[in-house]
Amino acid sequence: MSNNQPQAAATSAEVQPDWLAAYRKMVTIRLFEDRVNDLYQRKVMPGLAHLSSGEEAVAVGVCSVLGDQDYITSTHRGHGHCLAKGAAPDRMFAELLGKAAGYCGGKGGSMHIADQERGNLGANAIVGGALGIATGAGLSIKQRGSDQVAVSFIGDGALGQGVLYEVMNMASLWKLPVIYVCENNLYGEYTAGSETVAGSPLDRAGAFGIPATEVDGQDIRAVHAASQQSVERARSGAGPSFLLCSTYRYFGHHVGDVDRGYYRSREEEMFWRTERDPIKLAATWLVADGAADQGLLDQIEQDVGRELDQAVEFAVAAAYPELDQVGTDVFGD
Amino acid sequence: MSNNQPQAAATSAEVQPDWLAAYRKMVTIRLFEDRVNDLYQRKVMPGLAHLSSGEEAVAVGVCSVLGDQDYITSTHRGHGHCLAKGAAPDRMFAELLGKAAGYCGGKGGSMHIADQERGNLGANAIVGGALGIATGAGLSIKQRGSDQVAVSFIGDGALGQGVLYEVMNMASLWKLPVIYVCENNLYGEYTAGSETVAGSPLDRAGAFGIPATEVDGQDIRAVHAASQQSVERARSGAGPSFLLCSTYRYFGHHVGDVDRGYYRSREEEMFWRTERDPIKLAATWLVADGAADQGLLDQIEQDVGRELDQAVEFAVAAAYPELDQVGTDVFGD
Amino acid sequence: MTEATAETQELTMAQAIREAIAEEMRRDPAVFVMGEDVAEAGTPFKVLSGLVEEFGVGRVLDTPISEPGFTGMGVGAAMTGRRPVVDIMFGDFLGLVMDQVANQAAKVHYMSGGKLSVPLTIRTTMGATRRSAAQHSQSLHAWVSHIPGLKVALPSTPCDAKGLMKSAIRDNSPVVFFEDKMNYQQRGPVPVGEYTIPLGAADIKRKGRDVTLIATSSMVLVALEAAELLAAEGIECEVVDPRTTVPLDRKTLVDSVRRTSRAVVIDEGHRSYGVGAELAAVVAEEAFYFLDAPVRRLGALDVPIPFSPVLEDLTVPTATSLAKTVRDLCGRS
Amino acid sequence: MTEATAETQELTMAQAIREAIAEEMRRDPAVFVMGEDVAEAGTPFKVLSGLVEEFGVGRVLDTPISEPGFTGMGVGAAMTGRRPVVDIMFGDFLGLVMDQVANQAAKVHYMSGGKLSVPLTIRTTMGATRRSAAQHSQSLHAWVSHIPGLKVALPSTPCDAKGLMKSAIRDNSPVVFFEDKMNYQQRGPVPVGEYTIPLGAADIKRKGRDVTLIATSSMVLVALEAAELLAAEGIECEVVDPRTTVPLDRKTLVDSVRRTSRAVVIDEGHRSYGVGAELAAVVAEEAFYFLDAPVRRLGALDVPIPFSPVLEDLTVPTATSLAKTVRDLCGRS
Ligand SMILES: Cc1ncc(C[n+]2csc(CCOP(=O)(O)OP(=O)(O)O)c2C)c(N)n1
Ligand SMILES: Cc1ncc(C[n+]2csc(CCOP(=O)(O)OP(=O)(O)O)c2C)c(N)n1
Ligand SMILES: [Mg+2]
Ligand SMILES: [Mg+2]
Repeated sequence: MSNNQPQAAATSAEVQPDWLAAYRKMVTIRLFEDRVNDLYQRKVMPGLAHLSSGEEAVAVGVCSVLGDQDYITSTHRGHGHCLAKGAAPDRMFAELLGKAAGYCGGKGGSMHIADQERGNLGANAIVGGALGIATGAGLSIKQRGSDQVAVSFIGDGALGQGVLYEVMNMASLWKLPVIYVCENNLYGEYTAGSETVAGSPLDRAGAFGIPATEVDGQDIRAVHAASQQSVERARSGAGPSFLLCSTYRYFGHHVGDVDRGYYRSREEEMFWRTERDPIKLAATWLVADGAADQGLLDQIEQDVGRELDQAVEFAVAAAYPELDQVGTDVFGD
Repeated sequence: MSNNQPQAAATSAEVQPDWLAAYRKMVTIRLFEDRVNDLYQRKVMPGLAHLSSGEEAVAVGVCSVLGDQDYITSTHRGHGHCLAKGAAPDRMFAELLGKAAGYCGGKGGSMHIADQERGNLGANAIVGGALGIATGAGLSIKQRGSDQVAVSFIGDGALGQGVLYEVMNMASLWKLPVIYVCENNLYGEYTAGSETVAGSPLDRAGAFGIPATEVDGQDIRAVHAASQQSVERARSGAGPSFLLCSTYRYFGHHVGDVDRGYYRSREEEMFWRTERDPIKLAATWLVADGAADQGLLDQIEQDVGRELDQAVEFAVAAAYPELDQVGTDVFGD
Repeated sequence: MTEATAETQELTMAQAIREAIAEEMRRDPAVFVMGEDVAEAGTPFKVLSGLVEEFGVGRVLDTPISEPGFTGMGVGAAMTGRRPVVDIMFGDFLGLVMDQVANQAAKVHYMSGGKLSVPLTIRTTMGATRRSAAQHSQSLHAWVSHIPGLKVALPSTPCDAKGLMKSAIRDNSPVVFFEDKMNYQQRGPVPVGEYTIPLGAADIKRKGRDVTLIATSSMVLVALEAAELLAAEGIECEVVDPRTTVPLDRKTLVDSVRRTSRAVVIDEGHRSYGVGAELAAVVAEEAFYFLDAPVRRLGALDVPIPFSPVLEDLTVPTATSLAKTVRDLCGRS
Repeated sequence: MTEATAETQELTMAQAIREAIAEEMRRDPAVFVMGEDVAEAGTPFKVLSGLVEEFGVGRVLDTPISEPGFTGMGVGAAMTGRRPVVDIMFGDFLGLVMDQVANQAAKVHYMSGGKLSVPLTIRTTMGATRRSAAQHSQSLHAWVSHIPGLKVALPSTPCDAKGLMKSAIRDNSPVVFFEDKMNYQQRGPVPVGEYTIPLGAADIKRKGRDVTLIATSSMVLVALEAAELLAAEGIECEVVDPRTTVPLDRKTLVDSVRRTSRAVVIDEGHRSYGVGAELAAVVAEEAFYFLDAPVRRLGALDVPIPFSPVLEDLTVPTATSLAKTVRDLCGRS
């Protein structure tokens, strides 16, 4: 188990997570993404990246009930999942800059970070592309008789991919310990989900015999509670579940998507940022519950910011891979 | 409109189909498939074929509300659909024997018969392979503003193919005039549907906002009534629907599947043949209703048998394609 | 080229493609566009900007992220009177639609004995060095070039792109049209007014007597750049662009090599089992008795495209690497 | 070949493959089989008969008809400690799984910088002349051979099939294993006891000095038959079987052609842009200065495979057509 997890092992439903650690993790994701955006704008980062700012509570809430031994699969918008599962920011930044010290030696980049030691089977640049992988990990768990679980993070856009229904069917038939976590941020690229999703996503999962729950993805407590239930169900051998988490991405589809008025309004963006921000919401009840005061929260933000600046420095200074690396790792050893 | 259709045009919901014509069509399918089996056993037919005996009421019931202008797509088990849509047995047999006089000049064979003049866009040897085609035909109809409909026949096995859910989603979003007719004959090849289908197929369609109905596929009146409703819905612009027709195939998965005790029992086969036979059931109420007497029904069977024997003779005597045909029709003209 | 005019305008490749599609949509009401983010967004590369404003959402359809589904629908719409232009955002996603493309689109005409046709255009992209990593950088034109029944275009200039796109849309076969992402902003002269370029006509982009460079898509630019370098050293390269891999204008390729006696093939697909292998095999066989040296091939390295810029840049042929190959071939190194 | 024994038994190709899988399942509990109708039915070709009886349904899994889904699950299971053997019933269905195969399985190891591995074997079929028409007769090994990260085996004899299958299952890369349907009942000597054949070692099936026939899969039998015919005429053919297209044993191929000075490549994929193009290009380039004549290629005609026997038989190379090509090449016609 990793110390980076808000809760080391979710063996008992009674254990309350370390909410301050969870808060810190959300802040880490937020400030991490700010730095990615900055690296892009300063043309230090090659290519593009899809920021998860605004969606922190889903990643952290779900991973708060997972241990290092549990698997996740992630998406093109995967930095949050990766951090929530316990990855180190310095090696992540290094990967984003294509450096040898990155998690994949610079070969994967933002859309393919994997962190095998913490069960992150990888971000994926194919929408829905990791659904088979996560479900297959579930099958592997069941065959091995272990009590791990596999979580597949997907966007609402992946509701369009037929493979989702294929693997949900098999996960349900074979009672695999898989949790499908759909981050419904209302858009797939530049098109609203209302134009691309007929019927009801919850009913879709239900029609395959999979319990499906709508979750307020901006409330880490709600995400935590729903994930807890799903994980217990999975570990008990009862099978898969589906969580539809409503959330919002603050930035554009990717860092270059700046003029986005044609598909969503400033007002809508402002509403989510001001009224539905997962970090602000958490801060409010942490303070109200007496778990923290504003000073402590500010301190966390400062500490995290400093750590991340160091991580960026590390990555910027890090070496590129040796050129002969282009030809290695093509085939398994 | 073709005279082969029990009902020429389904413009009014009030028009009752010509049940005797429908009966005759079912008998035609039954006796057609018997002859296919015979051609296989006598090694006259190259390759294999998937017989639809036992499933006649679905094909004929659905097509009884369609006109020549309406589209269907069919499956590997497609002879019944093709005949029900009005194709001529002689040219079908010719196709099955790989002769030039066949519907596809012998290039398609059993699994690819298409009959463009009667809107049959083709059988398909990929399970679920024609779902996109039928749904695209629906899109074409809508774009052209015509009042055609497109019917996609699929087997229960196609419930496993993700593309079904992709196209149902789009058909629902765009209110396309498409009817998905699932022939649930309890098996996909040698595996029971109960082992491969989680949850509820009806709910699956419903979750995409598509009205779904379970239909007794052995009762042609039930199939007719449900199809009538779906076609009206489609023609009125209200969108797609889904019919789950319970039925049974009497023969093996294909003509060579003779020893099938390991996946289904003789008793089960006998039950369907004796208690649930669509032709016997229709005969019973046709006689009871006074629409026919047994003598007339026997006469129909004899007439059809004679016609089909002539059709077989035609096909057996027909010429193979000229060898240069191997290189034609690769590209559109 | 038909109806070419002497007058030209400078357009980018993206503009030229948009013009071609817009002109064909004006000319033929059966032409429509469908794909992800093609309407208001005008695709992520903005190639289709403005089309939805002119033609409306009825002819520029934003789809869910359902490549197999909407490609299949393109096939069905094409079979029933429409001329769809289906957009597969990244060529890498061809993996999702190869069944629809290779088993359905490519074969319908042949299997139906020429009765049904599929006048479908599939636009997609190719090309690396955009720091997009392994799942967004592939050039997979070899897959479709291998399947009889498909035509395959790979324009290298704005002029060719426009003329070939118009021919593709008018063609009664399915055409897969590959656009190199790195070329979208490249400018070039485009004839004013109506013209088309036939599929299956290679173009000699530069005359030369010492060596033939057979280059596809963006590699034509690499070849022209190398030819410039080499001309300074007294080596005169002839640059031949097949423009379509299917149909392949073998004669123009072979005639050139017979004149020059030396050939290098440059293509951005992976080197092994790629399009370059066919082109090399054709000229090696048909110009055998004229060759002074073995036919050389340059292609992408046989590795997944790495993210790290220092590695990615090693994977794709460049003018420098090509010039070196040519010098070796001409005994000038 | 490792640990070969002198003693042999006569087995069919199907039996040899079954033995290989059964032995590996006994040897390593991580090996399991999944696919359609693989359990009680033992596949339509009965290749896997008996496995479920020995290993149980936990290790021989009948799946729904969900190729993309269960192939993806194979990838995920392989990444998490299992060694799945995934069954794709007909090679034609590869079109459904190319995303899982090419974008996921092939790239995971590289994209993760070597951290994750995919020890997955995909069994599938190839080969025409079974009167199965265009969607059940393709030989699509060119598609996967083109994708870096995949290994590709095409055994021609029962002995090779067993040894290569065992190596494939033990390999830590994804291996696509093509079985020619026409070869399943072909018998041949298979060593008694444990042995493997390495992936990447060509085999000289017959020695000869006049011309090299480079043949794959069932075309090896065609080549041997042609060699027999030609020997009677005094032309001594060397028949070289690459056995795997990736890795490709270029040296054995090229050395043979350097000795004989003439080469014909015979492969059952479509001729254009097929595996034969690569093999021909390799020897034409690397044996250039030894060649007395152009390298010839035989492959399937560039047409969808027609159903009609008289047409289908024209599409595939035969001993007669090959012998004629060889005679031409040797100036003996
Ligand atoms: C199969 C496939 N189709 C299209 C794309 C291009 N694409 C990348 S992200 C994206 C939108 C995904 O939307 P969603 O799943 O909601 O995730 P979000 O970006 O909103 O987090 C699209 C269409 C892709 N990567 N893969
Ligand atoms: C994509 C695909 N996978 C597998 C097959 C092999 N196959 C042919 S028919 C069949 C079973 C189909 O079952 P169902 O859809 O229920 O139709 P039925 O045969 O029962 O009429 C299978 C698996 C195929 N043709 N296509
Ligand atoms: Mg989204
Ligand atoms: Mg069935």
